[in-house]
Amino acid sequence: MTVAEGRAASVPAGGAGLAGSAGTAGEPAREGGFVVNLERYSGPLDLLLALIRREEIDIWDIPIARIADQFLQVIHVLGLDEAAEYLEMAARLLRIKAQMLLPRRGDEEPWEDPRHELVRRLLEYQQIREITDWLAAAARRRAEHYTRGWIPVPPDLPLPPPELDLTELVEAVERVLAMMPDPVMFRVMPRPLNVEGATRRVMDLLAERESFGWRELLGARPTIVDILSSLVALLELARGGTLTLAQRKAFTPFDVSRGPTYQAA
Amino acid sequence: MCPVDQRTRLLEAALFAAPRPLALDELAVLDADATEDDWRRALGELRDHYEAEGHGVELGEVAGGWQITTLPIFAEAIERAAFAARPAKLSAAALEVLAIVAYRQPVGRAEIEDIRGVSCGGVLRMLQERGLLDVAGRSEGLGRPILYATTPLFLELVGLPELSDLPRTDELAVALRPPQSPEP
Amino acid sequence: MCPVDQRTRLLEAALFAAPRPLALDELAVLDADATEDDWRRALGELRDHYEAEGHGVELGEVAGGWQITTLPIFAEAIERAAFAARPAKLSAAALEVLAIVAYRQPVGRAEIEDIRGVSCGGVLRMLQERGLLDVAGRSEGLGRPILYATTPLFLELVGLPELSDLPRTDELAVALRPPQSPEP
Repeated sequence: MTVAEGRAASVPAGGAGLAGSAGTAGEPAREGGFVVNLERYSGPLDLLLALIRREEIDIWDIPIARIADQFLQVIHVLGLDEAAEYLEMAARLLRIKAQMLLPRRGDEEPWEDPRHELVRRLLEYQQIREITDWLAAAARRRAEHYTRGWIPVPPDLPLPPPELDLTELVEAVERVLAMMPDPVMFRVMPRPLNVEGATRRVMDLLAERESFGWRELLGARPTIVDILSSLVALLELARGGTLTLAQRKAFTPFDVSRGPTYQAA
Repeated sequence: MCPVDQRTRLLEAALFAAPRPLALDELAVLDADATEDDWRRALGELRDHYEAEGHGVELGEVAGGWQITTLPIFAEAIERAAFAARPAKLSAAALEVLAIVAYRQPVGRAEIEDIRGVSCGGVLRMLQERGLLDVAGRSEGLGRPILYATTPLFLELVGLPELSDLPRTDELAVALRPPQSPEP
Repeated sequence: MCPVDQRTRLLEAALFAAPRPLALDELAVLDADATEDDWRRALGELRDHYEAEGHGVELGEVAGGWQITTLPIFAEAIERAAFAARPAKLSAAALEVLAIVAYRQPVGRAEIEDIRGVSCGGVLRMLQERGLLDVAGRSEGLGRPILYATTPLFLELVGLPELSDLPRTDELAVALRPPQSPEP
């Protein structure tokens, strides 16, 4: 099987659009974040139609198992088996194939052909292809009519104000946001807490003394990270009963004492 | 000698100077005394003159207006001489999107992608930048998606007077065509 | 009927399509069989035809070449009609730059380019020429870059009394802020 032959034999005139040559028939799709060479097919439906035409299959009775196998083979050969759109179609074909294999339940309910939706889409797409061919031919005819090449520059009239409306502007904002790799609404700065180090300091102090004021944990100029690390360490140790926290008087720093499960390291 | 009317001469000058097809109602500004019928007569006279006298140009109706263009028989020679720049050609994908928008407008991106089976954000952007598509409003649906429509420039690109001159879908062969032999 | 020669028709088509005056020796490419004298004859025939038949255009020798131009007597009418440009629409790129400036002003070019990921010097200049943006001062930063802001004409065109009437200002102004380097 040669894919190139299949394509050449199955796509009617105009498939290459205004370009008139197969080399420019498609454009690399960059939508998914990777570049796929889609020179031969403008999408999975196009490929599917090409297969159906090549095999001279009745579109209303597609041998889905055979077509699914060929589809997988072709996207593999063309290196399209990483393109989401082709994979989605492959998955759809395999699902239909599976549904076709299910035993039909007598005549309890009317059987709905699982291929139906696919056929509808193929016919719809085929119609678009015909219109595309028509437009390409019309554009080729039109291109044989040159319009005037030299247009006199209008006398120094002030340019009229451009058309602009608010909807367009907001749409532009939305396009910009969509374009930004990661529109940031709020920025959170990760600052690693050193809970382990703080825990070690607490345990060292508890080994020395039965009780101490919690501020002794902090150095002379504690950063917010030091304070938070120490608090988290104290709360963790208090939860396990290694120490107890008590505030002797309102508005005073709390004290740290050995708890019921305290064991010297 | 087959002299043409003064109004026809003015019409010719205006069509020469305009960078795009001129609609009948735009011609009115040229001469306050002339009615639309007068302009129709002048257009007819100019077209007939070009045909009868053997000119290199012709008068055509496109994109809702009238425009003078060169005759197709001279296209090859002009192309060869490379006097005139051609606009960049459109890809098959771009033409497919134009075809969908032309027939379904106003239409949203999701519907276009549904029909084509591939995403087309980049193509839509390019067509908008080239002035072939434009935003026609927003759908009432979820997220109020943008709807697209074709522009007069699209009609110029394919040389059609009006959108209604596109082939009707029932004129197209909807059923699959049999395999065709490769193009020569 | 006063039909013109086939070569004269080709000449007319080529002069019509060319964006500049064509010199005698450039015409040779159009038809290998024609000599310079043939082209001289064709130029004469075309000029005479325009004069005799009462056209709206004439053949003139400009800048070392030949060009078809509209007759001066029609200049005033054409100027009055001002067909020159369609009501100008801003490109998608221009709208995006304008949107960023509207929500982030005053803002420098580097910041805009950072957000959009493409350079935008030309677009900024165009928006300034169209009176939609203006220089609002200079940043204190390195090289003291120019800062841009929108103009009263911008507000007029979008139909807003104040900048604070832009929709979703709080949310979008924050969202459009480019990522900043982490604080030390």
